[in-house]
Parts: sequence; structure tokens; C-alpha cells
Amino acid sequence: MEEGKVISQSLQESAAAYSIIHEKFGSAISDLDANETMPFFEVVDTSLWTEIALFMRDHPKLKFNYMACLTGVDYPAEEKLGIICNFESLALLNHKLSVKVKCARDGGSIPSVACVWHTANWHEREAYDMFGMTFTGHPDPRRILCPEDWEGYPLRKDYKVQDKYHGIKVPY
Amino acid sequence: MGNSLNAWSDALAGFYLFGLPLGLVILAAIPLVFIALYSLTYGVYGERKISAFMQDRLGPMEVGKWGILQTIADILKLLQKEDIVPASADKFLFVVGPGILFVGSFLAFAVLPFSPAFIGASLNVGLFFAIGIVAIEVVGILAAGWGSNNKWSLYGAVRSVAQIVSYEIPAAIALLCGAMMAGTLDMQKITMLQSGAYGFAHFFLFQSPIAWLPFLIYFIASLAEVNRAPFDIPEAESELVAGYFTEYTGMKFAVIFLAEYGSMFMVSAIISIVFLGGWNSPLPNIGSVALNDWTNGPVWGAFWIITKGFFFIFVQMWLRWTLPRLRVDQLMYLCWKVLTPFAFISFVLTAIWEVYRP
Amino acid sequence: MQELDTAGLGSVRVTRKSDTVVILEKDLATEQMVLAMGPQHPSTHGVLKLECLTDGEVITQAEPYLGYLHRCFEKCCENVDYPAVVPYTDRLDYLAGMNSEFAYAITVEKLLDIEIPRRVEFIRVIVAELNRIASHLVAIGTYGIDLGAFTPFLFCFRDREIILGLLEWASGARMLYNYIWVGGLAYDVPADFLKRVKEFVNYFRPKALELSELLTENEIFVKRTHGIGIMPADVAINYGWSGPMLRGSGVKWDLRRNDPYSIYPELDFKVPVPDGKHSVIGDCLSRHLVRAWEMDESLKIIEQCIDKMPSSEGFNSRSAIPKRIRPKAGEVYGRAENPRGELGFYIESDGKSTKPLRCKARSSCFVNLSAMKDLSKGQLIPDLVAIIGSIDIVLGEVDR
Amino acid sequence: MSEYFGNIKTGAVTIAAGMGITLKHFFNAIHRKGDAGLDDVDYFRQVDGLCTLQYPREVIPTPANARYRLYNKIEDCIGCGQCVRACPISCIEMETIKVAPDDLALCGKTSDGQQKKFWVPVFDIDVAKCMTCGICTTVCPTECLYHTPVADFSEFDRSNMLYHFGNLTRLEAEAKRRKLAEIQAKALADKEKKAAEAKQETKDGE
Repeated sequence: MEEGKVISQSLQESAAAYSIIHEKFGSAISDLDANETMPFFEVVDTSLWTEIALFMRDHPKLKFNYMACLTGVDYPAEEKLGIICNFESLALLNHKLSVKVKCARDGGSIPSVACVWHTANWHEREAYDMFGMTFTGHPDPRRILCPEDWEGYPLRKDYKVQDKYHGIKVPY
Repeated sequence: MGNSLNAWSDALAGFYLFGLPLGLVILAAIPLVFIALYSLTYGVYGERKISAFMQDRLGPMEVGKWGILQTIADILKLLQKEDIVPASADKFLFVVGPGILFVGSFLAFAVLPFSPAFIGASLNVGLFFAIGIVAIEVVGILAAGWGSNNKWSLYGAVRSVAQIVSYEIPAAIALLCGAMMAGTLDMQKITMLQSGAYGFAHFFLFQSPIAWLPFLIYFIASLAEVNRAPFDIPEAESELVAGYFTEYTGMKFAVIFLAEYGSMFMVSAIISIVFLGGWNSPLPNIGSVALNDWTNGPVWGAFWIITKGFFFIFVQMWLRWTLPRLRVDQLMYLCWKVLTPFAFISFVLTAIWEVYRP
Repeated sequence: MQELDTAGLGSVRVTRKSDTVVILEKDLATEQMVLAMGPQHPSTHGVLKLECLTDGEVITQAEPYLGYLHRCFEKCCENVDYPAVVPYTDRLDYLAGMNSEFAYAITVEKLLDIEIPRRVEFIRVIVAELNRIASHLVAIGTYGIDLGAFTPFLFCFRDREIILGLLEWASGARMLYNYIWVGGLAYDVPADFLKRVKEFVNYFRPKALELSELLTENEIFVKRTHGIGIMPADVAINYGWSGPMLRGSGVKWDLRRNDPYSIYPELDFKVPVPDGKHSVIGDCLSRHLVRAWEMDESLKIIEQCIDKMPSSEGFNSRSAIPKRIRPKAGEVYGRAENPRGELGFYIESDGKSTKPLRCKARSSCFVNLSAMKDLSKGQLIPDLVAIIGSIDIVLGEVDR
Repeated sequence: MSEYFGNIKTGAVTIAAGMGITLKHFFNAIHRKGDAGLDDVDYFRQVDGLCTLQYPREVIPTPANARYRLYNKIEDCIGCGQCVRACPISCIEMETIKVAPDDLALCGKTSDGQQKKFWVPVFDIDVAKCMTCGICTTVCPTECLYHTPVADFSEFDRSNMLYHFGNLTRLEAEAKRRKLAEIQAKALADKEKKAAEAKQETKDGE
């Protein structure tokens, strides 16, 4: 944050929420990236992700009961895939926070939070479908938008579309 | 009058040519032609126009003036269509289903008195026959639904059977009220008993203070018996695609449609015979203006019963384009918990009325 | 007396008398039937496929299959400039293109941190609310069809046609508008537009009443939807439901109020939630009622906007549009209240390119539909149709 | 029990109300709404009644700013290629040939007086692909590319959906291309010659 710039109230709330999580998990999570558009922190120790998620949902001062969005992202420069989750305490505390979780690009896996928020169920399937990271502990780890026997993960930056799918020409 | 009754039909039945009962064939052909014509004109075209007008639309407009030839174009189209029998269907049942359906709705026309001088078969248990023969349709529907080997068809067929069989009870009891007031099951006699100089005042509906109840019950139950909205769950297009005729194309489909419109007219005719005087003119004689006498007679009779039938078909269509569809359990609730008890009540009340009538 | 399970042959109730087993009652051996509902089915509102396991008419499990209308929205976005994404957002929720554009525009504007002229904001709100009404009309009309009432559908489409005409007049297209641009509007509205919109509001009020009398108050309709597909509020939130679906579960949550954007804070409107008098909170009827009430609120919003509208003197609808949209590096999650719920866009910019690095659409229908499996358990087939209808999905948005 | 009868009563009343509405519309069917466009002042003063039109013969007019068929006024096109780059689905295909200096007058000017510097032998719009977003029209510097309000342009053959707007025939284009190549070759040769001369001079200088 630049000096002298007014920090918006929502950012303050997010920072307060972050400090509670940081207190509990310490170095397992990174510092808060306190930007105005989408304040987020990154989960460093991915194995703790489900635990952090549960803590975020159930802690009386956090109450992130609403997962707005879960986005898969490809970071070819870092050789990583990641997900970005946008949380909100809907109708309770009304604060927002976003979380990034990253895993290795080839054969990486992220613990599933589908058991914490139902929203994550289909979104994780979508992230798997598009990027190819696996979600350990997901109740139904199938592709969702592409056909089951589609080759490759379309939203990766280095994706090459397959020539033929069941004899149908694919590239348009 | 007893002699003149059925005069035309008796004469026709006795007509032989080269030893062949040609008269009987003509007798049978008349209702058939009537069903076909009415389905063509009023049934399909009328329904499309009525629904269009209720929905602020124009309806069919392209074929002929005001689209009047639309149904003929449709029939021509259906005739040209490939007659598909699904590979995995039970061919015998699949083919025979529409036939049974059509025969079921067609047979009841035998006992409908179309005019004082015309009735296919003047049975002394005509009403009973008409109620009973409807049940044959169930067999046709089940054959069509099962034979299609389609899950949606099967659902439609099973629903339809459950529905028709259940609704026969309130329908029959409601009609029995009319039969009780007449004291006979002969359709021609029931109609005759409702004739008189005061026109509509002689109709059974106005003869007893509670006749409106069985009238209403029969009307509702008849909607269910012919699978019309709001009881069209066997062919609920948003749930079961098209119900028991999902797999039908071409002429078989047309025959099912014909049967449906045929039975629509049948129940409308039955309700107008039992409660609204059949071929009797509703116009009363007012002093020297003998409206009733002027508008009665064999031809006028045919006019009146068809008009009354068409009116009820209009109400059926009107309901269809107004109401949502019931669910299966609600349908059964309505049948067993509302219509049947009220039918029994009206049955008892009619009996009391008939015994202690002033 | 005991029950024996005879290996799939149906259960048999038996009792023992000394040594012999007496069969009291024998159920028929029944199997569960797999019923593929869709992708071509009249009431799946497009190309949704539900694979239902049915026991008679009772559904024991329904598994949705998606992707039949997947058009690679997110991949497309990574290959076009920021302004060129707008026509693609129209195609997400094609019944509410203006709202989708609105959501995308405010998201990118948040990333760019630019000021928008006030008149632009008012026009945006008017067209978005008009489109919300149009979208709800489709939802209500098709819901009527799902339950077998055909006529309300045609009445809805008659009025929707007028809204589409109005939007065509403003934007040049009937469904896929490309009207709300990042930083402004494609054009100012035509001269008489606001007057005509006001006339439309007056025209539509009695029509909405008639519609509710014909459909919403109909006893059969109420009986078909009352108490069906109940979703408790906490589960709804956990499922990520939003919009009329969430409000139908009794949560007073509307992004126009709770995470305000544009000029909504200045406008006076209610967030309708069911009170439990007309319906069971969280059932299909509640969701339907919320949509019907929302149309009324949208009319109010439109009226207020017309009254408060700044004059068009010296107004250029494109004045705030940047010459070349190249946001600084960063991420943003922006969202707006769509007719079907929260439409969010996650956009990541690398600061160098004029194309987004990642653009994810969080579609409300996708999230709302994910509860289908839970909602449909143990329901009848007609109720399943009622539930799908009440979720009001647009497959374009589900599959993206 | 009271609930039972209450249900029957509300059922009957609401059904009757609904039937009243449909009957009202049924009898209202003698009126027909006109085909005024929304930009017509009397649009909402039209009678209530049947609201559908018989399409090919009766049409609701599309507003003047409607965005349907894409059209290029080739006389004004300067061949800058902005539209090609802007189109999100690349439905525009364009080829340009630089105008030889002595052809500038022949090539002409746009209607606002700008000198055209390119021949445009190929300007093909695949309107089957075009999604009428209008992005190409906003980037066009001479406003020669625009959407017309013609909404119905269906074809029986898909190849007819490819609209050709080029201002040169193939033969003409070939000639222009050759001419340009000659000029360029000549210029190149001149340049080389000059360079060689210069080299020679420097060599001579040594």
C-alpha cells in the first residue's frame, strides 16, 4: 500500500480476517496481498488447505460461509497450476477474502474443499477439466464440461487442440 | 313418436344390396365420417385457432383463407411421412395400439342418438355400454405405450391407465344420477324424457336442484377420461415428451389424434344427452311463438346435439389453454377424495329427490 | 414376522410357525430404471442432461451432465482484447445480455480504476433492469409451460417482445447487444427512448397483474409448486446460490444492495424475500414469487432512473472509454446481480498485454444447478420438472 | 375439514378467474395490434389484441440504428485493415495492394477527401460467421464499414453468405500487383545500382 492512500473499509475488514487466520496457521500461509481490487493470501503448505478452509468457514469471527468463485489458473513461468477462491461471509459479517493455492504443473494435486463448500464440488471439477490438477478427496473427480475422453487440458497456456475426436475434425 | 324414433336408422339397417348388408356399413360409416370431418375442421383447426386467440396470436393463416385448409395440409403431410416402427418395439402391440384406441372411441358412437330418427344401435343399456366401452381405450393406450419400448411412453401409458380407470368411478356414478332421473339406460329414451314445450326447462340439469353436482362431476371426470388438460398427465409434453404416443409417426399418429378428438366429442355428447337433453331444442314455446316445436325434428336434432357437443369441446379447450397440469398424486386425490365422495352424495340426494319429488 | 431380502427378487415378508415358513406378503421384484432426461427434452431448458435413477415415478438419484453447449468462453477471452470480450459475455446468459455486459464492464473498470459519466450509469441501469424484466418474463413463462400452462408463456413473450424492441432501439440488436462497453456505452439512447420506456412501465403494470392472476394465483399452480424442492437457507449459501434462488430461501441478499455498484445505492427499491405466508420458504413457489416481485421492483428502479436522469447535453457516451485498454498487472473479482444470481468475472492482467491473462466467468446458473442432485432426491418426475424450472437455468451460462 | 372445503373453493375461484382472463382475450381477438415500430410515437396507443404478424408480408420495422447485415462501402475504404484486426472472430478477409504513384488519381479519394493509398482487391465478409457485434464499425476510420438494418438475409447456399466487396477484379489485381512489383523491382535495382556505384566510388577512392 502506498503511503497516504486511503485504505478502503472492505480492505481493512479483509486484513482483520487475514490476521485471525495468520494467527492460527502462521507460516503455512503467505502475507496478505493487500490490493484494493482483490485482497488475497496464498496457502504455502497446500496439505493444510482443507484445514484452513474449515477454519475459515467455522471460526466465529470469520464465518466465510459463501464461496463466490473458484478459478483455476495456469502459471507457466512458475511451472505451477493454481486455484483462486473468492470467499465471503454472506449475510453475517460481510467481509471478503481470496485465497490462492498452487501445485506443481505436472501431476500436481490440491486438497479438495468440496466437503467444506458444496460450491467447490463443480468448480473443482471444472478446474480439473480445464487445467488438469487433481483434487485429492474430491467426491466425484470427473471432467464436467469436456467429454470424458477429451485429450489435454484446454485452458493451459501450452494447450494444443487434438486433430480428431472420434473421427470428427476438431480445429476450426 | 315411438314409431318414428330410429326410423331412419332402422330403414338403413334393413337395406341390403345383392345380399350384402350395405345399409349397416353406411350406418357405421356415418359416425366415422363425422368424426373425421369434425376432427379435421373443429378439432384440430378449431383448437389451434381457439388457443391462438386466447394467447393473442393469429394461429394458422397460410393455407387457404384464414388457414382453413391447414389441417388438410397437415393430413397430407402425415400421409407422406415414413411409417416408422422402432427396431426394438413390440411390433404387434405397436401396430395394434392405435387401432384399439380408435375402435374404443368409435364404438361408443353406436349408441349416441344423433337425432330423433337416428341412432346406430338403440340398446336398452346404451349408457352402460357407453361407459364401459371407454375402458377399451385403456387397452389401446397400454399397448401403444408398452409396445413402443420407450420409457417415456411406458410412463405415459401407466399413468393413463391409472387415471382412466380411477376416473370411471365418479364418472359412472354421476351418470347414474341422470339415469336414475330418467329411470332407463336407453340413450334415446333418456333424451325423449327431456323433451317438452318449455325447452331447456325439461332438461335434467334443471329438473332437479342438485343435478348440477353430478353434471359438474361428470364433466371434470370426463376431462380426465379423455386425457385433456388439466388432467393431461399421460401425454404431459413438458414431462413425458409426448406420453404414450412419443414413438408414433405418420398415419398411426394421425389415428391416435383422431381417436382423441373422437372421444372428446363422445364425452361431450354423453354429457349433453344425460343432462342437457341431447337432440332436444333448448328453446321454449312462448305463447303462440312455438320456438320449441319449430326447432325440433330429425335434422334439427342432429344440429342441437352437435352444437351442444361442440360447446363442451370448446369448454374443454378453454380449460386446456388456461390451466396448468395436475400432478399424478393430486389427480388421484381429486378423484378419490373429492369427486367420488361428492358423486356418492349427489347419488343419494338424487335418489331422495326422485322418491320425494313434489 | 421378519423381512427377508431375496437377492433382488423383491422383499418377502414371512412369519415362522414352528418349523415352517409362512409367506405373508410378497412384493413384486422391481428394478430401478435409468431414465435419461435430455439433452433433448422439452423441459430441460436447453441441452441439459439429467440421468435419473427412478423407482416408479420417484427419482432416487439425478445426475446432471453438462457441456453440450460449451463454447470455450474463457479460452476465447484469452485471445481477444478487453473490449472484444463484451460480445462474448452477451452469449453467456443470452436472456440477459445487458446484465452480463454490465458485470463484465464494472469488473474491468474496477481493474482500470476509471470514473464513469453519471448519465452512462443511469442508462446502464435502465437497460439492465429492462433486461432483468425480460429475463424474468421468460423464466416465469417457461415455468408455466413446465407445469402445463401454455397461455401465460405467450403473454410473457408478448411483453418481452416489446422490451427486446426497446433494447434493439437503444443498442441496435435484439439479444446480443454489445451495448455496455468498458468505460461507457456504445451509443447514447435515442431521443424518445426514455419516454417510451416510461410508457412501457405504465403498459406493463396491468399486464403483470393479469399474469399473476392467470398463473401465480392459480390453485393448481400453487399446489404444484408449494412445498416442492425446499432448500434451507444455510444449505443454499453453502451451495453458493445467489439471486432469486437465494432470496427464495429467505436470505435477504442482493448485490445491488449488499455489494452496491453503479448508482444502485441512490435508488429506492426493496429486496423481496418470501414471508412464508404464501409459500414454504425455500420452495419452488417462493423462487417463483421472488421473480414476480422483482419485476415490480425493476419497474420502480426504471421509473426512478428516468426521473433522475442527467440531461444529454454535451454528453458523449464514449468519453470515458480508454483508447487502449491495458490494465496494470493485478487480479480482480467483480460481480453484479444478474436475473439468475451473481455473475462474477475473475480477471487477471499481466500489465503488458491488451488481452486478459485469465478471464473466468462465475456463472450463477452453473452454481445454482449444482444443487440439482440434492434437490431432486426422492421427488416425483413432475416435481423434478418443477424444480428445474424454478432454478431457471440458461444453458449458455451453465456451459459457457 | 375446513381446509378441505377451502381448497375446493380457492381452486374453483382461481380457475374461474383464469378462465375469465382467457375468455376476455378470446373475445378480444377481433382486434389486431398494428405493426408500428417502437420509434413510433403511437406505439403504446395501439389497440390491444392479436399481437403476432404474418412475417414476410407484415414486418415490424427495424430501427434505423439496428445492427444487422454488415456492409462495406468500398469507395470509401482505405484498406487500413483495422477492422480485420478488431474482429473477434475474424470473419473479414482483406488483401491490399499499394497504389502505384501514377495510379493515385485513378484510385481516387474517399468521400471526405482522404487520398486512398491501397487497392482492395479482396474484401470478403463472411456474414454467416459475423456476430454483428459492431466492433469493426467502431474502429473504421472512414466509417465505410457499417451494419445495415436488413435483418433477414438467409440464403440457400452457404457460399452466398460470403460477401465480396473488393474493388478490383482478379485480372486487374494481377495487373496492379505486377505493376507494383515492377516499380518496386525498379526501385530496388536503382537502389542497388546506387549502392554499387557508391561502393565503386569508395573503392576508387582507396
